[in-house]
Amino acid sequence: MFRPGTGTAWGCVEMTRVDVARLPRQATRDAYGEALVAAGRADARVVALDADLSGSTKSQKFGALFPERFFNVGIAEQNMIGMAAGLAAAGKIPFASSFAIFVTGRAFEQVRQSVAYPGLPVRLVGSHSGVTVGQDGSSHQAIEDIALMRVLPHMTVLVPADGPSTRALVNESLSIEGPVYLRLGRPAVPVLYGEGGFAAPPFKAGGSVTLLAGRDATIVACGVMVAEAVTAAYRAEAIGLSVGVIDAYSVKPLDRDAVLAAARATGALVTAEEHSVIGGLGGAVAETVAEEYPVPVIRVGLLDRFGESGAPDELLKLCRLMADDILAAVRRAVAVKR
Amino acid sequence: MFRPGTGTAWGCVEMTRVDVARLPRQATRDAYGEALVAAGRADARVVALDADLSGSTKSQKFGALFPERFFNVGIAEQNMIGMAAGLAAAGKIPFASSFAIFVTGRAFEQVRQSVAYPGLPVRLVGSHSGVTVGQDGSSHQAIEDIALMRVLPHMTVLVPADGPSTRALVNESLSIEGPVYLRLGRPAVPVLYGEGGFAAPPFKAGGSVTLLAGRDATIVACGVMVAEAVTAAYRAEAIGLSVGVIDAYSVKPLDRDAVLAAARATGALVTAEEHSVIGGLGGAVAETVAEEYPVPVIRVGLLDRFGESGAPDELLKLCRLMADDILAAVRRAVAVKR
Amino acid sequence: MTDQRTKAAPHNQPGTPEERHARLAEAARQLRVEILRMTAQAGSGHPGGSLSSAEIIACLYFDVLRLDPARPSWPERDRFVLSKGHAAPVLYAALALRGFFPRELLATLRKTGSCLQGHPHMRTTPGVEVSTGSLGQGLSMACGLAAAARIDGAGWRTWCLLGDGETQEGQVWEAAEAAAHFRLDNLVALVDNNGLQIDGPVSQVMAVDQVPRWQSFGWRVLEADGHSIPDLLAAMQAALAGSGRPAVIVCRTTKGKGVSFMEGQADWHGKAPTPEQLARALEELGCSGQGPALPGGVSR
Amino acid sequence: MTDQRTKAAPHNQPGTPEERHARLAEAARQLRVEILRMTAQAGSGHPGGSLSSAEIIACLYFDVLRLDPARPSWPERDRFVLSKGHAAPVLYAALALRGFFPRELLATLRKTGSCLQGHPHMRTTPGVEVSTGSLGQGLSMACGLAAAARIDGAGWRTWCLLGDGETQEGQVWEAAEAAAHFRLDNLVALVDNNGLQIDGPVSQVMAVDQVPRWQSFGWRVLEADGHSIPDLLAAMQAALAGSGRPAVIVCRTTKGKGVSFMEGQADWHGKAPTPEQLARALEELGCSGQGPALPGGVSR
Ligand SMILES: Cc1ncc(C[n+]2csc(CCOP(=O)(O)OP(=O)(O)O)c2C)c(N)n1
Ligand SMILES: Cc1ncc(C[n+]2csc(CCOP(=O)(O)OP(=O)(O)O)c2C)c(N)n1
Ligand SMILES: [Mg+2]
Ligand SMILES: [Mg+2]
Repeated sequence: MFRPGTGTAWGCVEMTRVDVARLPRQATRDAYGEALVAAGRADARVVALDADLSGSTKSQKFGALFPERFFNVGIAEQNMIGMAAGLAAAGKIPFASSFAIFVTGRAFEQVRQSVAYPGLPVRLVGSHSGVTVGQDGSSHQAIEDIALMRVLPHMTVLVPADGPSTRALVNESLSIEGPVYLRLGRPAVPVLYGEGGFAAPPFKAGGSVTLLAGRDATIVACGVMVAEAVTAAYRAEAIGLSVGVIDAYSVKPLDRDAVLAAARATGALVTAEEHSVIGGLGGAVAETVAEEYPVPVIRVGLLDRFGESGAPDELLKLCRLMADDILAAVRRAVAVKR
Repeated sequence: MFRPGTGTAWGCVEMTRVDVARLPRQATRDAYGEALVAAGRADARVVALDADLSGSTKSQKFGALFPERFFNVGIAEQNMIGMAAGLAAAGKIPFASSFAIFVTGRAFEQVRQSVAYPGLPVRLVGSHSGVTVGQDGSSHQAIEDIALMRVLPHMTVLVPADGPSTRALVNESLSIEGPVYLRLGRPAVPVLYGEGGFAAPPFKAGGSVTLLAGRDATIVACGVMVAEAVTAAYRAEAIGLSVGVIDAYSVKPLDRDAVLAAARATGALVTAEEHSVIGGLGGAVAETVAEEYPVPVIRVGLLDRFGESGAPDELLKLCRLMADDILAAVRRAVAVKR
Repeated sequence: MTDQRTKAAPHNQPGTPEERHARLAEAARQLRVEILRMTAQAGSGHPGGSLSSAEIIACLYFDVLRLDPARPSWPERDRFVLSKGHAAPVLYAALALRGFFPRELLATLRKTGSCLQGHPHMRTTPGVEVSTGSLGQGLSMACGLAAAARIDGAGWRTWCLLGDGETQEGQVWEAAEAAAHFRLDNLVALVDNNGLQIDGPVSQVMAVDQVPRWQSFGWRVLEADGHSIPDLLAAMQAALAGSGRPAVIVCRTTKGKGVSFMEGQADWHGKAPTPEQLARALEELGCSGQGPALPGGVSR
Repeated sequence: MTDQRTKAAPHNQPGTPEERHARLAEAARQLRVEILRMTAQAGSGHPGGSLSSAEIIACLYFDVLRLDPARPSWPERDRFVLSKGHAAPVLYAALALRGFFPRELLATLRKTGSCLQGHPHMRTTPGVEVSTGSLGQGLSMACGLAAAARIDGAGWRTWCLLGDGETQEGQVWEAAEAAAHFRLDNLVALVDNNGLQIDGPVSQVMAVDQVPRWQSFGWRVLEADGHSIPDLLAAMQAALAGSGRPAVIVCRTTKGKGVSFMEGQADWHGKAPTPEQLARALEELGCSGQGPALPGGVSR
């Protein structure tokens, strides 16, 4: 069943619930691998680079199909970004992938100086973001990549929640002029958009999707946390709270209008991201509303701590990134509002 | 004349104005050079590292006095941070200095993995922060270093406004357990604390100094912007606004109590930093108040743009980082409040 | 090692060279057994590059390094940095068998709340000197450790094990340059030159010719068969000669060494054996799948 | 360069080898004059490393590179990357004298709002191919450019000038490794081996032995006297031979070359001459302090 995806029909009652737990699952990195191949087919300017993780980031298939347009630079992320900048300066559209912490962190200053400053159309692709990386532990779990990329001028930061939106955003990125950071995850996550889920709107830089409308509070989420946010909103009904959900897949530019409209309509916001509560989506939302329409913003995310080893599900629990944690934040936001 | 430095005597009338323009001037990097030598004398565990910029960061004098405890690693910032981590793991207290963009950006992931994750007592010293670097232009002007360091767990972020507070914080840093980022500037700036200025309180991680009390709004500033904030507050009187000023030299941990008290007392905040408006001090303040006591927060800083070449003063004007820009933000904050 | 040094080593055992070699070969075998059990139990992890390092780690932890498991932070201890942090299983096995922590803890590898993180972390695991896992950072930390010993006039040494793929990271060469420039001859690097990285053979992904490379950075380069105990011990002894230059031992190894179906397979870089595969592997290593290999291991 | 290539170069002039050399020596002299005027006028900047590159840049911009100042983004142009971005003055001087922008603009160097930023920026300055200033990043971008030409089967070449101190950055060696691995023989690196960095002699701060270093990374290494036009031209021609390997020209140079009181002085890395110093320097360079050196320069 398809449902209305976007809209600001505040207070409207949902017809049928999306049963998140029963949706099919796909990892955003897998969707990326498919979309990259499609982009490579559609546009000869598309080239791809990887740093010895092409099997994990799923750029491998592109490499197999277009070997002359694929560069595996080995374990050398800084050079990967520099080469991507050079390729872009010569008219190519490079997708440079690695684990999120390495593409944004190990090569931060290369991204800044060689890519963001001149505004070159490099697409930085960070797979394995957040604690759902799991057993590898802290060194491989990016919890600060959104903050790192968001502070760079000219940068677009996209954090898709599922496969279909990942595919749409890869495609959309082809027409974005400057650099783009695309944040992906390791585990299979619910396919939120499409059959049985929400209707997929056009995904674009600066956009967002209002999945559920609410009266008492709105959850602004991105990535894997969107599904948790939907679950939290449904659970909120049981305690008499009407809670909206926005999929803020475009963390930068943030959909200011949607966020401010939610602040005005519900008076309380909760943000949810698989990222530090510092400087990421939560920071973006707090900064935005503080400027125009101050309302409580309770940030759900890693509470200024590193991740650790463990099963992804257990880590989400341990780090308080579950639907119930979001729900607790909603209650707190509503309490601060009063 | 010495003046009361700390205190929350909201609404009290100041006796005598501090004439910021007439204060003696000293660059915070110069004060750092002195303090580093003093620390080296006081504690044999202190070692220093630099990456071919020891003349500019002022670690050179330490190197001349304690050659066996000084390592100039050449133009290799990543290795500098790794070596500092190793030295710290062996019980030393390393001060690793370079320009702010290189120490926090070029070596971001080294800081993250080798220093912040294990919480080693490395002192990262970034001179040449912000646009007052001047003529060298964007590639040498860190406008995102606060955001980068703030998002890291275990990290203390200190941004002194003048020489005396720099010296005090270097000394204080010797007793901080984990890693510390100390942000310094290139140009000579007013000596705010001491003779003719404000009374110097003890400076410590998590602290702040309430320089002026106000009724209508409070400016929370750090670094070179503290002096501008004081000037703005004085100018505000002329248009009938009573504006407080907090020197938030400890950006992380932020002095939550002071910020929330100011939010409660004045209902409107302005932040001022020589840094992007994204993710830095402004982000920290917006995140903090949104959680407990939402009030308007107008952020003065670089408006999501890179710096450029020019005279430091002209760049401060161009980038809207002057007292009058802060004053405009105060008016806006007060307007949003109403 | 000079006599004095080896005498001070709490683990050192009297005996003929042959006995010494046999003892270390047995230690390597036990490390392999633990690596396989541990990763199978965890359901993930990196057996390939752990297995290729087994003899190197056995020689270091059961002979060369001066350590006292009862005092993990004994100031005079030698320092070891596992720069190729994904090989944590071999390090954890060595630390457990040497008695730094109970062997049973190995079963908690990579589990939520375990002191045995997926990559080595100095704050959770006794005997782990620095935190690694992001490749290319360990040699810099080793330089810092060696520099600290130099400042203090201390006699302890720093050892650092790198992967061959890892040496593609520029930071490794920043560190190599610095170690030579600062004449850190109390530092020894070892390269587990197993010829494979994640995406395939190093020669195909991004070739690195180790020997001339390190030479051009001013290091003293030694070579060894990384699975030959006598070869490794000789190289380690030679590396400590102290000539004003840091030394590197380029160890020819086989990724997945000791388990026929893992040897030379890039695929076994980062996945755990199934219970059946574990049983086959343990059989090849001369022990049944059940129970501890040898009660208490070779720990003394 | 083959005949065909040089013929296509819009700036190429007929004449004997001697005339060609004299023309380029004069161009280098004029670049020096502009570097000094520009930095003196700006009151800051980097004369030392700009002066040491004058002959290298003269040979490239006035002979070797295929460029068309009227069409700065002509797709078939050769690409030049100034990895040692602080030497922007010598690049800006060459671009101005070649007619990419009016020579008068040089007086705006480093001023607020100028198209001539303190370090090269591709978005503000016609003829600047990529943005540099943070050391160690240019060779990677040059690799990317060369890879793009390879994909397109295009004949243009990529040149990249590095500082010797700059080669301490690990990223340089990541790029060097990649260029050799990908067999980018349409790429030529040049090292301005002037022996000085900011904090002193490279040999003292952090020694780098250029020739064996590049050799160990699989590059074809050529050497040249970086102030001898014939030497440089011969090396540049040899570098383009195209053997399946990238080539590097290690250029022996003197920092501050051409101005007696600046030569070999680390101190002149990053400060501008005073008006008096400018006058002395210009006199040494055979021109008075007033007015343009030669109306219109050598630009054709
Ligand atoms: C900076 C960084 N980039 C990428 C990775 C992901 N990674 C883990 S192991 C590995 C391959 C290592 O190959 P090698 O160094 O040869 O190790 P070995 O063969 O000994 O296992 C990679 C790319 C990482 N851990 N760190
Ligand atoms: C990554 C980085 N670190 C530090 C600097 C500051 N810096 C500018 S020039 C320079 C010295 C360069 O020496 P070298 O490469 O030998 O240049 P040359 O002698 O040719 O001027 C340094 C350290 C920088 N620009 N980039
Ligand atoms: Mg290997
Ligand atoms: Mg030089």
